[in-house]
Amino acid sequence: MSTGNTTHASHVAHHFRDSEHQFDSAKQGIWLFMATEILMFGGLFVAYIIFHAIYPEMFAEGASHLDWKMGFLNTLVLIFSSLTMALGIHFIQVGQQKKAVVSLALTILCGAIFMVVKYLEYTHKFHLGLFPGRFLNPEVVHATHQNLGMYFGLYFCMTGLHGTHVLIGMGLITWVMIKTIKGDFNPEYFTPVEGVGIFWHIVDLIWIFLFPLLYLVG
Amino acid sequence: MFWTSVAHAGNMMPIPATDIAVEVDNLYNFLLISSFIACAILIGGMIYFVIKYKRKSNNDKTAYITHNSFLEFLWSFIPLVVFLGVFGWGWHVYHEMRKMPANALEIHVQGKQWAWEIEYKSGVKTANLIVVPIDTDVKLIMSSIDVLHSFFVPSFRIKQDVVPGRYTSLWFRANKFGEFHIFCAEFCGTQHSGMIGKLKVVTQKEYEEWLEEESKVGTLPLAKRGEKLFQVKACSGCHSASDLSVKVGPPLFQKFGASREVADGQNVVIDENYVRESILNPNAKIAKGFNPGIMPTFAGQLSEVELNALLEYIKGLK
Amino acid sequence: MAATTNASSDLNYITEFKGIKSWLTSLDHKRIGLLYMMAVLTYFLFGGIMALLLRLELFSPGANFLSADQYNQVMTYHGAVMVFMVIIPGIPAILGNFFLPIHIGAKDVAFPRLNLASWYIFMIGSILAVSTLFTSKIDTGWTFYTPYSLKTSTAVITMVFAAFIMGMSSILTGLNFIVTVHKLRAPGMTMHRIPLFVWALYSTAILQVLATPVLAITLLLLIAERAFGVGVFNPELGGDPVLFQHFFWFYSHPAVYIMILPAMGIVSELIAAFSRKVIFGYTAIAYSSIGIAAVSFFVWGHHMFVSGQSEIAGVLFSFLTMLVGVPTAIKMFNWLATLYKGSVSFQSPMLFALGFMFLFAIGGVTGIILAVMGVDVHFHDTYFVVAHFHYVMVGGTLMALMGGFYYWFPKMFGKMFNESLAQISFALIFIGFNVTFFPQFILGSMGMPRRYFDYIPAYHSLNSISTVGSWLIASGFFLSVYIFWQAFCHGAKAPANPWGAKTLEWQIPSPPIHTNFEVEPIIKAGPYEYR
Amino acid sequence: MGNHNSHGTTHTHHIVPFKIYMMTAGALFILTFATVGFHQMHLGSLAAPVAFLIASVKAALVLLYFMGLKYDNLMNRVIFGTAFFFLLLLFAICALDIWTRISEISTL
Repeated sequence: MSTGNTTHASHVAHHFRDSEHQFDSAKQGIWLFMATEILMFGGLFVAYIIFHAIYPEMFAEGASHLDWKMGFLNTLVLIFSSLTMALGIHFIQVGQQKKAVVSLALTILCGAIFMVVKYLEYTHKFHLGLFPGRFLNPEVVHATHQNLGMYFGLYFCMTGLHGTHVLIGMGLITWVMIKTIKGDFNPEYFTPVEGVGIFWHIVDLIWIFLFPLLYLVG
Repeated sequence: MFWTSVAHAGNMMPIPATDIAVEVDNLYNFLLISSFIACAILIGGMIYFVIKYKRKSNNDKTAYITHNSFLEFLWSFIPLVVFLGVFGWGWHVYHEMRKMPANALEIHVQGKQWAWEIEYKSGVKTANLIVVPIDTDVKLIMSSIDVLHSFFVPSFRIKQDVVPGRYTSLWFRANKFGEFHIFCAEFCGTQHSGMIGKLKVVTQKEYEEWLEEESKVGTLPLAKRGEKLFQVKACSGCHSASDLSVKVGPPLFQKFGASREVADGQNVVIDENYVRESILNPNAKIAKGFNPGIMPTFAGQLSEVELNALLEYIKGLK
Repeated sequence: MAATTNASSDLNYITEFKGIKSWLTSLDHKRIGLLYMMAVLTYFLFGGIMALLLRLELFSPGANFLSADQYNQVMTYHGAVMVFMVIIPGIPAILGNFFLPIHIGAKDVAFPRLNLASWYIFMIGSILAVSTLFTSKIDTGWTFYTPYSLKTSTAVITMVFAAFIMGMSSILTGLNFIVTVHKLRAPGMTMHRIPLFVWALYSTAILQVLATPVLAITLLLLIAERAFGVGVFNPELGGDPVLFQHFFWFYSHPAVYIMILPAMGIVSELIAAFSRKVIFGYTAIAYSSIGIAAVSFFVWGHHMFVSGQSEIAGVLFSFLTMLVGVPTAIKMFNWLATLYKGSVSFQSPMLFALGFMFLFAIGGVTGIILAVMGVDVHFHDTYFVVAHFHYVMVGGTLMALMGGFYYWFPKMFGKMFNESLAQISFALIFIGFNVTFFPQFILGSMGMPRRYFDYIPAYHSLNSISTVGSWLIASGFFLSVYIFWQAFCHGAKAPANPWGAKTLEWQIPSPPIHTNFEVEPIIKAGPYEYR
Repeated sequence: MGNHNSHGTTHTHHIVPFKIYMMTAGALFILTFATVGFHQMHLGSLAAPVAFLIASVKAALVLLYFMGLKYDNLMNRVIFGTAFFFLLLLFAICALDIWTRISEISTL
């Protein structure tokens, strides 16, 4: 069909004028999607802040059960992964495919490290009996506040949803990495990498706020 | 005024029984008349135009009018003024409803699935029945033990959600004698539509006599007290005591001493201990054909004496 | 371009590819629109049957043929199916998908694959929702208010998750439309030359993208609440059920405009086309769509005047609600002014548009009545509210959807339908609608609360009238189904422009070719240049 | 066509220099350490504002450089800004209700 058109490169769909037009459109779509991500996570932040204001002592008790060192380590890991992600796009843009693949692989590795740390944190919490909501027995954990389960409910919701995004992000990066290895991208066409990159950065961005909110401000 | 009397006849609201209800009606009548005028302009104008400018032939020439700033300003500005006017008026009425009077007669109302439990300061308890003296400020302090309910008295034009975990309140000053409906207006489950109560407005003297009468419950024979409790705790909402009809739960009429099949297929005799268990731990042995989890537990809500009274009452259902 | 190879043949988007697979994997926005149509019409039938059952049960007081629990389930399915599976996807996903790209002179939406994915996501969500019928059903009402939704033993988690999935589909459709409108307009198609239907869909899309994520997180929190008892919405752990209502209505009020804005867009098209007259106040109508969309985010608390929210919050919401009334009034007056000195034809699509104006006028003024705080206290959660939103959602959205179907049927399928039967169908729906829902205003005034399985004898006669009306509506819709079916099978071939309308879709053959336009159109004037 | 003029088709992809990425990352690392440093100082009531101020600066860096919003077109910036605006709206009105509700209830 549209492949007959000489001005259309193979990656440009028939309803776009040219590569640039398609790239701009895709990018706008990605930004719109990011807006929905912000609003979705935002709902959790709103709930957290409101209940933090209502039960400050209970939240302080909850935060004291968290180990900020773990959160700190994960923050560093995610920031580093954001850098490698950005570099991955950069290297594709300048046509250095091998370096791009290495960067993307490093990004996935960082995501994995993040998830391992998260796993250790979660299992430790479970071990101590710090379950979400009604599964947290205040007597077992010697809680001063009977509704401590709410703090951990929010904690697991927020980090859980974030962790899900990290996993999805890792999957997407794996996909673009494979495509990069196959040589599907070039300085003219790298829209999927750009999109996945923006998604990965938003995951980082949300963690940047989650870290002080959950671990530090008690 | 002619128009307001027409509107009064046409507003279809129950006869107002408080001063605030009259205020609400006045505002609503104004809204009805202005709505009628607005609809007359919009719908009437539409009908007039479509008839007048009906297509005569396929080659009709139509006017080329793209806009008219003055008209557009008018039909934005005039509605805005009207809207803001009724907003202010509505706020005023709402504020009157929310402004709690000092020194009111306070009555506690507790919503539960599916009855209103009422408790007076003197300790008198009723279910689905509020008796108040006329021309007296009454304040209801309301809470819920399970889900959201909404306390609604159409004749008073008042409504307030009853929210578990906190108190909400409502006040009124009835100026007409009579019995008025109390509805639950927030969906609360199976018997939502059966959560209907009565609000009786009586003279101060009748009110005092009624309170006196009700406070004598403690000296009644056990079975009589049980009957009263059966109403107050709203058991009667789900269990029939006068015949074998099935409501939400199984009937209790003529059941004492009989045997019954329970959910796991076993047969149990309905004796004193089964009745007691079914009140305090209702999910232990559910009668066959009924769902678990519907009946709330009454553990902690009934004293031993009250349990005895209920038991005596159920024993005597013949 | 591909189009040139088709120029001589009579291939169109229906005939160009064959077989079920070519439909299920099609990236063509027109075909995806039809896929949505199949699904939505099925769910409409389902929701409609639920409505008939409800009305039948309410014919007289007491239990007639449903138990109280069954009634609550039927009521919930009617609401949830009609809202999430019929009215929200209805106009944007069917007619929007089909005509938005054509209206702006594009070959497709910006992201065709995403468009198809949206349909699949919608199907997964909606089938999951219907599947609860075969498990423990659901009885919370479509609003899922806590704490009832936490206590009931029905399949809340499945249903809520299904709504979450459908929300995702809605977001993706909205996102697609926004980018399409921004980026794919044909040369010369400035934002002030796009048809008003596109403006309406564009405003709707903004709402879908910005409001739905908050619903998503609300539903996820509700799931977590039920599964783990997080406590945010559960008073037993110190949570706040009223906060759930805030979160819920932050989406669900804009969602009301997701439902009605596209309908207003269709009506703008129909009024202009059947008056053969330039629309009065194009800019006012266009920007009032955006205005409604923006202000609609600020008014959600008018659903909560008696919920226990603070008086200050209530006052703020009531005030802002009044502001949203103004752009709505502007639209009504502009349509009226468009009729003035026009050449009005009474063909069936126009009848539906006029029916819309009639019913929406009543729905609109009763909306203002409900926004007045002191009066709303009495009307809140009574049948007055039920009547009001049916006047807006059915009298508004469904009337416009039917009008749109009749208007565009010749374009979509290339066949003409039986005009006189269509007019009878309109009459049945219109009259039946008023017979059904007008008595409900009176019932509400008398104080009958909504979601009531049983009622006091005083409400009997009006309820019976209402039930009879529901049969009239149903017969009108069934007649329409017959008309479409008959037209589809035996209809006469439709010309390219049977109504003499000016927008782009009528300048191409019926049905359109796969790529919509043989050569990219170049736009030199507005969409309603009837001179 | 509107598109031609507003979002010109002439620009090519802006390539952010390698150095800028490294500097951004460096700044982010330093700010993360700063967050923890301030946390150790136990600033009391100032702790939260300081932590969130730093977090906002970090978020801004990620947005502007990593996500390239600094080099992007106006529309994409508006889209992203809108999300924050409506989030603020949700928060502001919910908080307003709960806060004023408490003060109204105390008069109950």
